Amino acid sequence: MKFGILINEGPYTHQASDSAYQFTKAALEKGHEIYRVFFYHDGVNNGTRLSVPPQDERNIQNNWTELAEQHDLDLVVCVAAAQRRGILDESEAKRAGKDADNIAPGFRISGLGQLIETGIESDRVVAFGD
Amino acid sequence: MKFGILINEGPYTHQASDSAYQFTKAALEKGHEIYRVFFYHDGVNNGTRLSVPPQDERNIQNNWTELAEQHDLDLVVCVAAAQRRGILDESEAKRAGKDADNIAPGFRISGLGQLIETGIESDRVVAFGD
Amino acid sequence: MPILHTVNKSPFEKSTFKSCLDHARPGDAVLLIEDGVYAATKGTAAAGLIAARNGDLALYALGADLAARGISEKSVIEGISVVDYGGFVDLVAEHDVSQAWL
Amino acid sequence: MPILHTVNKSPFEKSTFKSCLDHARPGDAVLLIEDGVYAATKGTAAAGLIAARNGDLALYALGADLAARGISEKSVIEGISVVDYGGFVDLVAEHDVSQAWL
Amino acid sequence: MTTQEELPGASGTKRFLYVNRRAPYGTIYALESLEVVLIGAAFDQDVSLAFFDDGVYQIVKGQDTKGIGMKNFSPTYRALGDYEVTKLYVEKEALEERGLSPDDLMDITYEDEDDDWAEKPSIRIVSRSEMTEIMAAQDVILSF
Amino acid sequence: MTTQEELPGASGTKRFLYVNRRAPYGTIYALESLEVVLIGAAFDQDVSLAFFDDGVYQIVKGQDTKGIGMKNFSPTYRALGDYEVTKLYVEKEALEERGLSPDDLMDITYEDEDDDWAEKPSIRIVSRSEMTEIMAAQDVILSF
Repeated sequence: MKFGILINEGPYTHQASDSAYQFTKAALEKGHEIYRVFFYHDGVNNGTRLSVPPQDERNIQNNWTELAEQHDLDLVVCVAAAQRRGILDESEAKRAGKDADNIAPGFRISGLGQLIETGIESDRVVAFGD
Repeated sequence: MKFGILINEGPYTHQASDSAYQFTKAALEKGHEIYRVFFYHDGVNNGTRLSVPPQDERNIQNNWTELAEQHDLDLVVCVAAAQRRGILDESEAKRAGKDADNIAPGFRISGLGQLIETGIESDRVVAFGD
Repeated sequence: MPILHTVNKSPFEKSTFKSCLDHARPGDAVLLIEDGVYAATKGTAAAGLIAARNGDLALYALGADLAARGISEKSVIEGISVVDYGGFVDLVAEHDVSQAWL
Repeated sequence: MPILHTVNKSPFEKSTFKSCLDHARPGDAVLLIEDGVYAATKGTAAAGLIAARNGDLALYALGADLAARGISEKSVIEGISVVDYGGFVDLVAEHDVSQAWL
Repeated sequence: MTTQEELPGASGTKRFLYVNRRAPYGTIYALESLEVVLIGAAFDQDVSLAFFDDGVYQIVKGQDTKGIGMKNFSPTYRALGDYEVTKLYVEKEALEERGLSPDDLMDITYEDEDDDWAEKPSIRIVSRSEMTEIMAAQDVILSF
Repeated sequence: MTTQEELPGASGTKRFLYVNRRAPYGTIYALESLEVVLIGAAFDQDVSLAFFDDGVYQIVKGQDTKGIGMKNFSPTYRALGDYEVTKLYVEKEALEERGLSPDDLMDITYEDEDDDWAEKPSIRIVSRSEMTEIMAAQDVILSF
């Protein structure tokens, strides 16, 4: 079955991203397909590569980046939500005249249409948030 | 009177930072002193300079940066909370081996002791959050 | 020492308003801000909570947050004073301690 | 079409659990995750909410979230099935639509 | 359960329900949910909006945000008809619990192309049990 | 109101109360609040912790977070005595509403230097009205 995953909160502050990660891993283990993981609202903050969590804590961004690499996942960060909150890739940074970007490997920035598409193309959409 | 301000949520997602900003402006207009504005939990996300809000919305980070400039405010971002969430200044970025930093002008990163100090040195502490 | 309590969540969404009232001492002040101002409106399922403490607590609501949410002053429960951000500052100054019910 | 409802907040903190039960149809499933699992424990002030729908709804709680919060399986209300993340995945697959009560 | 309920909407589209349960301004969920609805309108799906719990506050009349320094996005709900988003289900019980009546809500209308572009109300007041049935008839539910 | 209540704590220190009203793990507030307490302990102020509402869940026995991939930080509460944080007020009504008894809480103790380092319980079960009085006697209340 094809699952779409929606993550609405940032890392560490809410359990949402952790729960979504455990769910996604379990779905993959059961042989399901993950159509897309879409990051919205504060969820876009999962996609920063500048996070430096304590050594004895999980690294949420790395977890997603590695899972994406292993399973060829499509991790999409909503561009409008990301701009509000300061998550940029190189081309967004250039367009906005910013001197740095912070998107993590394995994540890509795209439009809200990708969320609608996830709803259309997936058999199930599962949302995690506050 | 000396006020300490504590902001526990990031920009745009919760009204906390907006309310704190309006309160701080009103306190300054009434002749009070702001001992410090301390950003904790997701509040640290107020201190990114990479935010690009829509043209017709307020720019929360700019609001704080300008208010700090006009009134010589001490805007402190908690280092531990900031590292978890990917808010870094140049020296933190270097120490962590990161290739970029994102702290906004007028904000500085420091320890939680600065919050305790705010409690000790201020006549009142006012907190804004979720 | 009287405390200034601030509540910023709708009484229909979160239990902070109820918990605040359960823990406020007679003579304390409660200021409703942000989504907390919904607790100040007449005729709601939460109005009984206010009625039970209206008199032994000093009750306030932030005018800017009422206006943003389309709540006219005539919809505000009698006994609740509407203040602006300057009034919020004064309330903090007048009370020895502020407690935010987050 | 039966819906899988997920609730992730404590019934003492937020009204999402109550609203979910108020809007769930007989035959729907409710899965408690994260802080939502506190609603699955025996002897609480919220246990009546469960009791009223235990039988016409299929009730589940995520085992990993129970364990994290120190809730032993014998503290879980009878009629609530404990599932792991794989069971969560199965529930999503078995129901046509999932609704997260955020 | 009718066959109609089991199949996707007409001509292969899906039924999308956007559930609005949170108040505006205190958090951004209402605004960013509306942004999803506007973008989603371009995809030619069968779209409905549900307002209950504190979500009914989103469409209350007379919002004026000057004092809080935030943008008043409530006029955007009135533009939904232009995007062919015409089904806004509002729960009666949610209004009542908040001391509100349908008269406290904004006039949100659309022009019905099947009825000589007559202007019709988009808001449909429904009972809680009707709301439950509406949710049960969807293919995708997005709740922010 | 006694004179003691009106003055700052002994020797010019302030009375700090950390209010814990939220459950652990679902959000980070409990953990990051504890980090403030640990740092604050170095400042030689008069420190108390209050646990009520869902905050009582923070100090429940037997937490095991392996399955959710998060760090179990509950042992840190047991170390608070080493930081001379020895007053943990827990509300009786909050426990009862959650079907909990004091036996469900971790053993959190400290060694009393004024009593030949005798090991004493840090947890003090108080009624809701006592909790209200405890809050009224503080100089700074931080609630996360």
